[in-house]
Amino acid sequence: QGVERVTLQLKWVTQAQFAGYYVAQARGMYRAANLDVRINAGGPDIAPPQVMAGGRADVVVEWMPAALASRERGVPLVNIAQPFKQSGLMLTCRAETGIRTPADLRGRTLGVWFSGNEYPFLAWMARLNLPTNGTPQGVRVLRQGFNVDPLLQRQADCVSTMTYNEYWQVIDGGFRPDQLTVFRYADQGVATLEDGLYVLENRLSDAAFVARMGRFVRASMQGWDWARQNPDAAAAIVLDNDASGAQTEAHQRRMMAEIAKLLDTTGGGRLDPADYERTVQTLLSSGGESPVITRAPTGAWTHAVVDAAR
Amino acid sequence: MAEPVIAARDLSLVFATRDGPVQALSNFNLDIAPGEFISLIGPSGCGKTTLLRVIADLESATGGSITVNGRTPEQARLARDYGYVFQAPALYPWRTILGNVMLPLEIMGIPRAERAVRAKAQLALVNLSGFERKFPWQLSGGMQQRASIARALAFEPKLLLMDEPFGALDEIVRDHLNEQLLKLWAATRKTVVFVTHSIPEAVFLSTRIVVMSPRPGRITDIVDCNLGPDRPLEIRETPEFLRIAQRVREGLRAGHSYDV
Amino acid sequence: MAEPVIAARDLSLVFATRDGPVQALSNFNLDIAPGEFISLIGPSGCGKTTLLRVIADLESATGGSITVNGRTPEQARLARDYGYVFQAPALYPWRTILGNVMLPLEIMGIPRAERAVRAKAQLALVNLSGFERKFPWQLSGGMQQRASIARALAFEPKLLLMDEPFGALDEIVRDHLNEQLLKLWAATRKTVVFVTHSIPEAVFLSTRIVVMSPRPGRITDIVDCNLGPDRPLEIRETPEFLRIAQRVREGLRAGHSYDV
Amino acid sequence: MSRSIIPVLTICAGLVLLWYGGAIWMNWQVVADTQARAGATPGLMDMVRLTLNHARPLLPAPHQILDELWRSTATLPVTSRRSLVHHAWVTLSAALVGFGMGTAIGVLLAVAVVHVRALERSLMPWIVASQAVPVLALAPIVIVALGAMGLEGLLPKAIIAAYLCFFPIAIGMVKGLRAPDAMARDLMRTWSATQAQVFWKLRLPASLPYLFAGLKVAMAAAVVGAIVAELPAGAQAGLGARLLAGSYFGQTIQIWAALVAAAILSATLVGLLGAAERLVARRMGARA
Amino acid sequence: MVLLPAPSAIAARFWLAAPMLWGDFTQTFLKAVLSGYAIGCGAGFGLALVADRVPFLRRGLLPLGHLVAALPVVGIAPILAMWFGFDWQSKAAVVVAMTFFPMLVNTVAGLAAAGALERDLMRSYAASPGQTLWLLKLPAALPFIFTALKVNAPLALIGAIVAEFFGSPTQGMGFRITTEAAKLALDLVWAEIVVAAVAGSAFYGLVALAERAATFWHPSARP
Ligand SMILES: Nc1ncnc2c1ncn2[C@@H]1O[C@H](COP(=O)(O)OP(=O)(O)OP(=O)(O)O)[C@@H](O)[C@H]1O
Ligand SMILES: Nc1ncnc2c1ncn2[C@@H]1O[C@H](COP(=O)(O)OP(=O)(O)OP(=O)(O)O)[C@@H](O)[C@H]1O
Ligand SMILES: Cc1ncc(C[n+]2csc(CCO)c2C)c(N)n1
Ligand SMILES: [Mg+2]
Ligand SMILES: [Mg+2]
Repeated sequence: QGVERVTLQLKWVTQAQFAGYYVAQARGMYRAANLDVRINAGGPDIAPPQVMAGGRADVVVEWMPAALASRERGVPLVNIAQPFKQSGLMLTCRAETGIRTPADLRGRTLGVWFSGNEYPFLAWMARLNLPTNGTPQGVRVLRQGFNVDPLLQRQADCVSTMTYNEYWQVIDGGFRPDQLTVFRYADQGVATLEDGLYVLENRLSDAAFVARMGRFVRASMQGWDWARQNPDAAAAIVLDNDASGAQTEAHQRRMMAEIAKLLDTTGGGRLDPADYERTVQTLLSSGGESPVITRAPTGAWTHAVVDAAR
Repeated sequence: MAEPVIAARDLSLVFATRDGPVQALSNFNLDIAPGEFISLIGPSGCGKTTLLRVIADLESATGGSITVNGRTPEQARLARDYGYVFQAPALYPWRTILGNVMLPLEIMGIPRAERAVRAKAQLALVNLSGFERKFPWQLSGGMQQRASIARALAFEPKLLLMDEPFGALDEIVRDHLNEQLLKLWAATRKTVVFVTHSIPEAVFLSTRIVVMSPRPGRITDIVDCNLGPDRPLEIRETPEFLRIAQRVREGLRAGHSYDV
Repeated sequence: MAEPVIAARDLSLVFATRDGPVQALSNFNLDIAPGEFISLIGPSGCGKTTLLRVIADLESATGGSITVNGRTPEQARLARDYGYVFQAPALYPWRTILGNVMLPLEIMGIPRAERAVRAKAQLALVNLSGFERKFPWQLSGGMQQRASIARALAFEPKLLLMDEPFGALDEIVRDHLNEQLLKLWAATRKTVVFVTHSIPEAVFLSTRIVVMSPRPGRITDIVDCNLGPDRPLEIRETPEFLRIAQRVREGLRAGHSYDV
Repeated sequence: MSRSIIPVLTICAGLVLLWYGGAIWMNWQVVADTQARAGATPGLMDMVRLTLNHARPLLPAPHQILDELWRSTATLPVTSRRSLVHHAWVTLSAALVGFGMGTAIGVLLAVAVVHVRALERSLMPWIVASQAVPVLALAPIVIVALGAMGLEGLLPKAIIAAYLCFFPIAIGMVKGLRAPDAMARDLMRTWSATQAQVFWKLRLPASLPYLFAGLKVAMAAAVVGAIVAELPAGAQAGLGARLLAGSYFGQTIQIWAALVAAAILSATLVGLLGAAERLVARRMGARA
Repeated sequence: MVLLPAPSAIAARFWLAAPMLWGDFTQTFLKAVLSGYAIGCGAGFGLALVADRVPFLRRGLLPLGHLVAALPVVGIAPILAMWFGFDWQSKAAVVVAMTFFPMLVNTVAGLAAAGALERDLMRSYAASPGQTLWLLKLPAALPFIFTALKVNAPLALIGAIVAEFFGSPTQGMGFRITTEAAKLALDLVWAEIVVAAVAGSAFYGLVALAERAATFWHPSARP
């Protein structure tokens, strides 16, 4: 039987955040599943839903808020698997600014990622009753670029970080952990699901496609499992795949170690509907001028693929 | 009489400028027969260049009519009926002297080998042999003007329009070129319309001299000048010659708006 | 004798061109006393313009020495000792005729009101009143040249360098301007170095005529021309005048490289 | 060319000095903060040393950039993905293809506009509006759209580069093709030269100074275009990918090294154009 | 297709989002583009004047100017954001960097464009360098300078928009285009693009009008 092709679009550049997929490819798990997987790295201006709309990928890695938002806007993405159980998103502040609790955020300048990643933040601020439109009673929002420079250069009081990446850049930038105040979104009750696998809804009516995705998800989860158990080797595989030649080994090992804490490889990637509901509730509460989603979505996830993977 | 080469009827031309119209030509009537050598003479700004430009279809008359070889000026231009020597040399700075003289030949599709031969012959005629490979800015003003004459002659047009071609030349060269031009004219029976400021030159070369006056540009006198085909330089001392020159001078003076 | 305005000793100038050097001036010796009117005459390409340019410090001699008013040409230029009429009008296209004539006055810091008055007077002198507000391209060739003469006269320099200023003008205007120039010269005792191709013009205007020959450019003859300060146009018929003219013509002919 | 060596070196030396001064000044605060947080109180010389060797400086010192450049070019095989030479080549190829296409388009547009008067009014506004469309910001969509049309790899990048560089060429060329004065054009008219002849023998030669000025600007624009287009193409390889990766990880030194490499790359290309211009000018009898 | 919404959808969005579009326009165009354009063109022009005066500088600076021009926006934008902060000042700085070089090159070429005889005339008047500049070189350079002003007009807009990509306040045309494009709100993206195209064209048109008035004497202005 012929090998089938799958194109996977990542959410960000090649790094240990996506180690499972690179491992599955490098260690032959996809090949064993009769798949020829092409992994396209992402980047700051690659929006996976857009790539999907352009018909350039079969499956994408995306955060759930962005996926639900694009669903409302006419690109009906459906979650088929959720390897990441925990959210790694945090807001990291310089302790010297005196910020200790979320209430201290009033009047501060905060760095936030946009392009679909701002929704958890907006939900959190809505819950805190902090306007984000620049009024003095609220917070001043900066559209944060790709790094933590605004914090290091004291242009911002807090910046968005991921547990596995930017946080360590702040540390590398000369801060000791005790000089930082960190708010994990998970701890603030506004955690939303990150890094899930999504496909276009209409393709799920094709049984062959569902079967192919089933094999893909299973092989990917095997990759994640291996990566979790062999973090240093997984980091090395990621490095092999970094075409920009800019990543460092130390950083990727550290990232892999942190990623492992967010994973759940036990359920074969099966999405926990409770996590989904929490995410939707968080988003519906975000409010504001341009809400992420205006009503609870339907059909935004399926277990069909994970079930097919059994 | 054969059909005129140029027939102008009530020709007039008005330039519209920011501060009002300028009447450059007004009710201009002139027939030029084949083989004639017509000189235009008149004060600066009287419309000589403008007239040549109308003939050459570089400017359109705003009134009256004109034909060139029985056709409209445009048809004549497209048929390459004439060669034009401008008042300024207008050489292309990126071409050598030889390249400039060969340019019209190139445009008219003369084979490459012949081009160089013909261009060199014309340069020799205006005494510029040896300067073929120089660029225009390396030549003196008079030399540039001579190069532009060679350029106009190179493709041997039947009608020659020349706007003060010898203005920048010294008397000796000028005499020499006058003789050459006369010889050429006698041999080829070209029709020549020639602008000059020199009365002796006009008398020496022409079959008829058109004296013009300015604002508006019009004809004040047409002086016949039948000194015969054979005109040695010495003819300029004869009473007949001086008489014609005197008449031209008077016409010219009459046309001047200010007292001299 | 008073200190010469211009003193050239063994002056020579060689242009280096891609195909070898061109000797434009060679062993040129000349003293010009204050108030003299010197004409340079000679075949095209003999170095007349080059000489004027060396005097004006627009070109540097490659040999010999030259002083202007006892100083180097550069010092003289910086002291604004001379006015220069170029062979081509070189008017600035973005300025009106009046604006062009006022340009040197502006540069020399003449008050605004006076500028216009002086410029208009000069334009009247060259018979261009009424064209003040036109742009250069709206004027005929001869009119442009006259504007450039007005421009050079406007700031009343003590030394005038004129390169064929009247080349593009008809005989009547030329006679008129010759007389004006002579009057100006007699009244102000300017020193004039004047390039012309017209032998009668040279004889009519000058105190001395320098006849030059080309390749290399050098002096073949210097003809004294003391017709006195008062020169009506009719002087051109006198035997004395014709004698001088004949001598210049011979010098010119001798300098020509080819037979005429 | 050789005449400019001494001036260039002199000014470079001045700039490098300024740069070191600037590096000390700009990095001072960050270093001071870090030291203060660490509870250290370094002396003046130590501070200077630290500011000039900071791993994440606001402005890296020249020697840090040179060191990074040296490590990423000379010490690696050019085929290595960590070699800047490899990345420069990726960018260069897209830039050159784009430059070629952009030049062709720019010149053709200019020729059309100059020859067909009606186009002046109808086409020019669109050309202008096309440049006001921020393609760079749209690059992701453009790349996706082109990909949907089956264009992949070098070509989409080259198209974006071409889009950026045709404009300066078209604008300069329109001016240049119109530069010949009335008399030069009249001369052609008297010979009843065809439009093609007027173009080849008058307008084109007269426009060359304008064309070269446009080409130089366009060359730089093409490199920028190629680099920008690398980002949404997945930032897999090329100087743009290096810039981005550097930026993403806050590796200021790596950004600067990639920047310097990009600058050297296009300066070299612009320099080559300048040499070509001088060669052409010489053949066209320019004064020395 | 999602990527190309219907014009009617764009128009509707235009209407609804007008205040937001105006805010973005103010942030990007009125603040960043105009100030950056003025400073960038001014600096390129000024340096060209200096370079024209000091041949040593011209020979030394021009090759380096080429180096600066070659710096890609995407490279300098993050650095300038680092230096000048996130607000419009850093975008203006990017615009400065982008518009500087076209102006420098064109002005240097333009200042050299005056004819030999025209220069000689100034020399014969012993005109001061300032006078030669003001009365001859600048007028003769105007056609070139306007070429640069025209090329720079849309360039400045692009520069500012792209710079917003590397960090910005939550306002601005570039901010809006990228964030909304990622959210697939393409009607808003296209509305913003229409604003950019119209603003850029109008900017260019104004410069072109000024050019017509200032260089009426140039052969290219006459038919
Ligand atoms: N810039 C230059 N480079 C090279 N050769 C030159 C240059 N300028 C002039 N020449 C040469 O120097 C010689 C003298 O030129 P010049 O212009 O002085 O002649 P001229 O006497 O003024 O002639 P005309 O009466 O035709 O104006 C000529 O042979 C000319 O070719
Ligand atoms: N393009 C133009 N626009 C406006 N007026 C013009 C234009 N060309 C010429 N004129 C005017 O038309 C009149 C005639 O000019 P023309 O060039 O025909 O004179 P000309 O007889 O050749 O003079 P010259 O002997 O000085 O060359 C002049 O008054 C001039 O100012
Ligand atoms: C323009 C842009 N900015 C930030 C993110 C946020 N983001 C999502 S995953 C990821 C990797 C974490 O190391 C980051 C930074 C984005 N996607 N696009
Ligand atoms: Mg005329
Ligand atoms: Mg001369």
